[in-house]
Amino acid sequence: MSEAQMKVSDEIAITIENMNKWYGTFHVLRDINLTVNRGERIVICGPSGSGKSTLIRCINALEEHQQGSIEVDGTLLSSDLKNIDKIRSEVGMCFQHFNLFPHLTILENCTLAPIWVRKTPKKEAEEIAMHFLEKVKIPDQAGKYPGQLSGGQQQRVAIARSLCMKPRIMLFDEPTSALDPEMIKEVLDTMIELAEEGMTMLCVTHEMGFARQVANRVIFMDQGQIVEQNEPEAFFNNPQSERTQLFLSQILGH
Amino acid sequence: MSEAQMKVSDEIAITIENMNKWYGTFHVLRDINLTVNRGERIVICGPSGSGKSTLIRCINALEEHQQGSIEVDGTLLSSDLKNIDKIRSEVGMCFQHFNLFPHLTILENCTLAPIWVRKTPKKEAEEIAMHFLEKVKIPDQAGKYPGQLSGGQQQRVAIARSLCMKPRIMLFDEPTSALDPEMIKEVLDTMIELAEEGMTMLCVTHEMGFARQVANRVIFMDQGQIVEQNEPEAFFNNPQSERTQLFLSQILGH
Amino acid sequence: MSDLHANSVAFVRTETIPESPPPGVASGPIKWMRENLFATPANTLLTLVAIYMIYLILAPTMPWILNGVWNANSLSECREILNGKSGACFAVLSERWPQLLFGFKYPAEYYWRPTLAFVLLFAAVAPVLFFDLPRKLLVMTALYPFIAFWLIWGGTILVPILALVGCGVGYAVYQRFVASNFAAGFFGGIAAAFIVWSLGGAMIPEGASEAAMLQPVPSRDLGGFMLNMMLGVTCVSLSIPIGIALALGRQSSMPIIKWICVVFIEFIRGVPLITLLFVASVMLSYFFPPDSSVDLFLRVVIMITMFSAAYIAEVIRGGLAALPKGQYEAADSLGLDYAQAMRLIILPQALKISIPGIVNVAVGLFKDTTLVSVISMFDLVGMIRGPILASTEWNGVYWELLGFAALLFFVVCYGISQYSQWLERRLATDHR
Amino acid sequence: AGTLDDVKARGKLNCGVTTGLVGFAAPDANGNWDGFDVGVCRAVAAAVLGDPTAVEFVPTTGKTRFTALASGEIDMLARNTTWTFSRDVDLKFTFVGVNYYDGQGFMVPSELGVSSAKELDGATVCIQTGTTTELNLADFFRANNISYEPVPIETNAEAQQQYLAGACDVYTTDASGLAATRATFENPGEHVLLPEIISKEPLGPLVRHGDNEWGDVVRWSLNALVTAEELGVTSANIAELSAGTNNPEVNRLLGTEGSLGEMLGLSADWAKNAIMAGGNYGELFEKNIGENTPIGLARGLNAQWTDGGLIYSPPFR
Amino acid sequence: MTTMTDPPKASFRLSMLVYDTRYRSLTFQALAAVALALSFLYLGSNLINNLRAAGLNISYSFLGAPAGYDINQTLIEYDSQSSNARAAVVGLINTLIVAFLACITATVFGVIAGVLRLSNNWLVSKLMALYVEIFRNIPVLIWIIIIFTIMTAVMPAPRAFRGDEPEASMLFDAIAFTNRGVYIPAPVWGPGSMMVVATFIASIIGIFAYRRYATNLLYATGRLLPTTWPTIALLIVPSVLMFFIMGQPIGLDTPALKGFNFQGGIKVGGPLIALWFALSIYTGAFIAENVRAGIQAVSKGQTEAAAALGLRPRRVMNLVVLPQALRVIIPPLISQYLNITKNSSLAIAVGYADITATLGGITLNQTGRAIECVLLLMLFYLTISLCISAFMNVYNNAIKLKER
Ligand SMILES: Nc1ncnc2c1ncn2[C@@H]1O[C@H](COP(=O)(O)OP(=O)(O)OP(=O)(O)O)[C@@H](O)[C@H]1O
Ligand SMILES: Nc1ncnc2c1ncn2[C@@H]1O[C@H](COP(=O)(O)OP(=O)(O)OP(=O)(O)O)[C@@H](O)[C@H]1O
Ligand SMILES: [Mg+2]
Ligand SMILES: [Mg+2]
Repeated sequence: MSEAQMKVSDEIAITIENMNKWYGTFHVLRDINLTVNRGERIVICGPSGSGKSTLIRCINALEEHQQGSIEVDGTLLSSDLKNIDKIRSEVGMCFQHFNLFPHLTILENCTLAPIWVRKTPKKEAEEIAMHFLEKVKIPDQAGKYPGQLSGGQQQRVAIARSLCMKPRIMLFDEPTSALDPEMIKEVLDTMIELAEEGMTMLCVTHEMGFARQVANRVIFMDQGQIVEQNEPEAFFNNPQSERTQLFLSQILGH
Repeated sequence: MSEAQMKVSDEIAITIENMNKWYGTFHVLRDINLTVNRGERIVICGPSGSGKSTLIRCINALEEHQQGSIEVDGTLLSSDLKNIDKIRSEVGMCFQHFNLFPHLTILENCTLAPIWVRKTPKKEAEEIAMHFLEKVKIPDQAGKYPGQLSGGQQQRVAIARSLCMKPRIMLFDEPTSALDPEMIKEVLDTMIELAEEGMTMLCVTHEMGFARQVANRVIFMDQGQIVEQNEPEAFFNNPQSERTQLFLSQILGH
Repeated sequence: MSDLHANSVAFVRTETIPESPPPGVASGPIKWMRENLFATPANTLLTLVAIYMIYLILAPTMPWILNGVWNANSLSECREILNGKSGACFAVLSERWPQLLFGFKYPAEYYWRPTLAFVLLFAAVAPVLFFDLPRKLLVMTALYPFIAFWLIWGGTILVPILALVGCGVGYAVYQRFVASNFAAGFFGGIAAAFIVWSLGGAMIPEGASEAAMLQPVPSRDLGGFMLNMMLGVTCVSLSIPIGIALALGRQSSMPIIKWICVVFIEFIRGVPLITLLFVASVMLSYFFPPDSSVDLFLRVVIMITMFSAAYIAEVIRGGLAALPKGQYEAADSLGLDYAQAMRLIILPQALKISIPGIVNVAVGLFKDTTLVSVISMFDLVGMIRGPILASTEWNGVYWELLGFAALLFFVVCYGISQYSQWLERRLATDHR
Repeated sequence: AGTLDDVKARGKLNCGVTTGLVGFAAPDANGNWDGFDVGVCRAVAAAVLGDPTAVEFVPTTGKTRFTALASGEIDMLARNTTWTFSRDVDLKFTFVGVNYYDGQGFMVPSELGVSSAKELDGATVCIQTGTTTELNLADFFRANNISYEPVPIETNAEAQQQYLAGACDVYTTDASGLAATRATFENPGEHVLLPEIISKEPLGPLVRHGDNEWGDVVRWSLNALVTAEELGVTSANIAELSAGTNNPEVNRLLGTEGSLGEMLGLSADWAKNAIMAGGNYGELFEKNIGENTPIGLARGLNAQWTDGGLIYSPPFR
Repeated sequence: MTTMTDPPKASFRLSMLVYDTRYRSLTFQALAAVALALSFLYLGSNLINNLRAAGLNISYSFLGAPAGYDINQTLIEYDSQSSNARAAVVGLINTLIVAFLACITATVFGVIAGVLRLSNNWLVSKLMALYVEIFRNIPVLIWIIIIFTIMTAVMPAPRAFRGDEPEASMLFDAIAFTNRGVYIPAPVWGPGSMMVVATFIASIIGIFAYRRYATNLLYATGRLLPTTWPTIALLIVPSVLMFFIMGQPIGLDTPALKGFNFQGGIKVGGPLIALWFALSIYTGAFIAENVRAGIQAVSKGQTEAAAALGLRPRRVMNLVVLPQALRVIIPPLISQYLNITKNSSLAIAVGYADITATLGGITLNQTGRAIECVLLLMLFYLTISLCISAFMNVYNNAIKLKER
């Protein structure tokens, strides 16, 4: 753990300032301020509906925010398509339901974006893809279709698919919550490995073991606000806010 | 736990003798022998396809068995419609997918059977229903439709709906397996409460915590047979059969 | 907890009870009939009623069909042969066979051309309908329109070759540019194709058609079942791309584009096909420049294509809506742009889901091609109702002709719908 | 460009005909069109293009015929179309002449024992819709204060089926059409044509308003056929006569004298071609609908004026 | 709320029209609108040029002119001197009549076939499958022609009823099946007949009241009254009693052969029957599939849950399965009704005087006003479609299962 934490640099990867977002008239994100350094690994938790997913999705412009600014890797997220494209090609994202493309093989899933977005030659893209598939330990499944894999394998493919774009930042939105308990572990292992290599990560998850092991910082959100943030040890052992305490008691309860 | 176990009486609620069942030529249940005492709480577990659901469903005649006898509360399950009616009105059942009637409100779901089967006046039926809805802690949802509730709430309504028929025996078929983890607890709580009141229960479930807490007996099925049965402590800590050991290691593994 | 109880509880089975066959499985036809035909008194009654109805239908029709006369030159000759017995006069089918299939004006010596085109059709659609076939066969599909056009209409081979070359060049240009920008590729491809066509069109010598290998046949001379097939196949295949565009437009977040599509779709779906055919036959020619050579066949193709495009758009919209939102988001988050996401991710999946629906629309449309007989085109039904029944020899031969038409349509439509059901089952199990 | 130039450029004449009325225009089993109206089309094609087979026959129904002509899909319509005021004036067509003087009649099965149309009170009448007959019928019954039930039918073929099946008691259409239809019956003798002719139905070819050159071509092609009969020019003797005769009108007609063809913008032997295509008016009549054909129409009103009929062509001069 | 914050007052560049999400959609929409306008302009100018060249104009004045033709089935007063507009209305009413009748019978056919197809009687379910497949897979136009041919070629002509030994005879001496249509007796309303009708209406109201009372009683006391027999009794007994009490005031006018045709009674014309029957039996096949799908859409779990609660199969059907199946069945059912209405335009093939045959047929032919007539025709069908879909939306919203 300490080894991983050492890799945090002073360079800034993401800056979010005074960001607000509404769905219609519903105020989902309120005055979010967050700075993420390069190499930092942040776990976001909080009750359902607190806006965790929305926050993550604002970062790579899957949702528009209405106020405040988001800067990723020095690029300001504006309505300019070029900026959006730039940010998306730097930021990888993994979803709760994997969202693999069922009509393409695993290998095709992984090479699609490099070929069409990065304009990598197919051969090279396939080599890269195989490299990352090996990293997530399923190179032998490359020719299969997503439907033929188990949930855990699918999620690892999803991670590999993001990695193939060589992102500098990875976002995870509850990557393990749709998985059977047996499979959770294999996905978490992959994520830990990634973390140890120093990837900047923002991860929405309720896997507290994971948070303890790899996170530099845990953020607790409620009702669209960041209520508390701290280092994992301090966060779990000594939560400051009442809401955090309540939440932790429920999560760790049964 | 000990309090709950004390309520077991010597009266016999269900007797199954040498029961065999085939689907076409496929032998699903093989030579089942089981006696359940009034007030006993039995948890049935086993790998998928081992015939747990089928066994449960034979008890209230949702499936026919072809050999052997089933006697519920002194009534022999035969093809006589009157016997089937009698047994069904004594035995409540909860399904994995709740099977609430989506076109009726929660209250109507609960009063339907009392009114049309038990011929209870509507007013009275509604009072009973409200009583049980309070018991499962959702009286305020009575006017809503099933689609508007969360899974856990729906399953609790399903339990309440069965209870409204004042059954002497309750059957549960994996009541929590379609639920999100947060909701599992609320349903289990309801079931524990029910168990503590001394209801005779047969429950197919893989919630080992639940089994430990309330069951008098755990039955392990495999390939249509009862392979092992024992008290929960003994069952979990010291499984006798190889297959049971294998199964438990998988279940409790991670 | 009583001791007794505790003792009775523990139980371990060591040996497996072997699987055994179910008891008392009386099998055989008697049991089957008892279970499936005479289970209850009400069921028995239903069975008897059904048997009686079958008898009522078969009693008169069977001798009629079996006594059928296949060789005669007119109805009266048939009647002479039958000599008062009940029997069909299928001779009309054998005598008018080519007319039923090709209409009465298609030159008899060229019947092999549409027949060949028809046979090739199977080769062309097979790779589209059955995913298991090698993808290379799609080349045949791509070439088919040009071959079929040349076979059926004849004329100089330069025209289809030019069309093919135009498409080829367009596709090449598209391939060249699409990687950088979809719009550039798409419009560039279309522009390139048009340039090739207009340049090449100027080069095709005047009167090349006259001396061509295949004599030209004007579209007015097409008729019979061939006309139904051609209208069906052409309009459905033309309407799929239009339908896709309309469906995407209707899903669009841009209000003007969305409303254009909505109005178009709802308008077309709101009026009967007949009125659209009236438009084709009595109105549409006013909307083209006077010297344009848009003949009735082409106008009908335009209207029927619009008609089926609207319905196909709705089917595809269903397919698009059935895709989980996650697919769009995943594509976005990988940095694909709209055109790429649609082309690579969304449409391949949505179309696959939509194929059964599209096939259903196609069957419906194929049946509806009979309506062209109302605007005096001589498709199969038009041939029967017009020239054949009106002729002196066959005046009054209804059942044989109508029965034949019904049978022909049934075979085709039932075949297609069986395919679509097979496909639905297959898609349901595909990829787990 | 005018229609004449279009036709020349195309090398084919697009001629609208009915979808099938034996004797007037009907395809035979091989798909070749034949009949009296067809003869007119062929004559025009021969006059313009020198080739009587350079015709594209476009079958039209009552509904599609006028649009087909107005929109330019066909160059001329030679389909038993009645020359009426509104069609000429309101629909903007030019009738170039009359090739058949007809009138609307009734056909009934003889077993009904009806001898006059006035006895048809309460009868069910089959009519082809979209024709003037529909309107005449309404007027006739209204004028005689008797009632009837119309059964409107799209094509002659179907009307015929309905009538034969007894779904209507009476079939009414132009008398020539009735005769033509009856000729196709198995037992024509079991049906009678009633004596009443309730309307004037001058049938003739028509073209679009405004293109007078083309109108002239069609008009004088028709007149050439009529004049040929009057002058005794037949398909049998035309070759001989075109070598030159001492009848100047024949010479002018056949182009051996004067420059009538040139004035029309056609070749000098245009009329000769037209006549050779199917014979003169009388020959066409006899061959297609005359008394020796199954249709068996007498010349009647359609005899030459010299024989007391109405067929009369302006002089070629 | 503003949109995303950009660097303040970023100067507008042309490339922003394509690359800036704020302007991009505007650009595309503007392009689309311009393209649309241009194509309309092109078609419109062609139309105007062509019309001018042909010397025609667009005018609806022909609607007021006398139609000049007769129609054989008119519910409202109409003769050949009535205006074209009135002829169109007559056609419109005829369209609605045949559509309405066909909707009812198609539903009956469809429900019977759909339910029987799920029957566990092998023969019956196969027969119904055969019915569905045969009728779905053959064009409706062919069905219309076949049934019309049966009507005209198989049924006897009125004259077959004539003579001492007629070839055909009337059913019960009251109903005549001829190839021109079916003649059935018409009721003659004598004095006092209103009382009988009133009694009948009252007993229908009574049936509803009784059923309601039975449910209320069940709710109030738990006592379940029988409903089937009382319903039938209520339907028949009072009206029959009243009929005899009032001295049989309702007579029948039976059709009789006079002159060329049957006179008296009610005539249901052959074209109407052919169209009606063909549409019903064709659409019935589609409805059967909808019904089957609807019933199958109610998951087995629902039936099992109801059975586990002790409900008897008939109650399970009435209380649980049907209410849910209907929600699935009714929306496609309504679009089938829409299809029937649209397909009724095929009346033109059998000479039934619907709006396509009057306005789009005879009027169009006689006046030559093709564009005007076809436009009016489309407008009419569009109106019906929009009304039906509006109704369907309202209905769908009303029955939509409440979700989270
Ligand atoms: N597209 C949308 N339109 C309107 N409201 C939305 C939309 N998406 C989410 N919301 C609402 O915004 C709030 C925050 O949603 P979000 O998905 O970010 O929560 P979350 O913290 O990720 O919850 P969970 O743990 O359940 O995933 C919720 O109340 C949700 O109902
Ligand atoms: N209606 C049926 N017809 C034929 N076979 C059936 C049917 N229902 C169940 N089976 C088979 O019977 C066996 C036992 O099924 P059952 O549903 O009782 O298993 P289970 O122990 O409840 O499994 P799970 O944990 O997956 O619910 C399985 O092999 C199943 O495939
Ligand atoms: Mg979330
Ligand atoms: Mg189970």
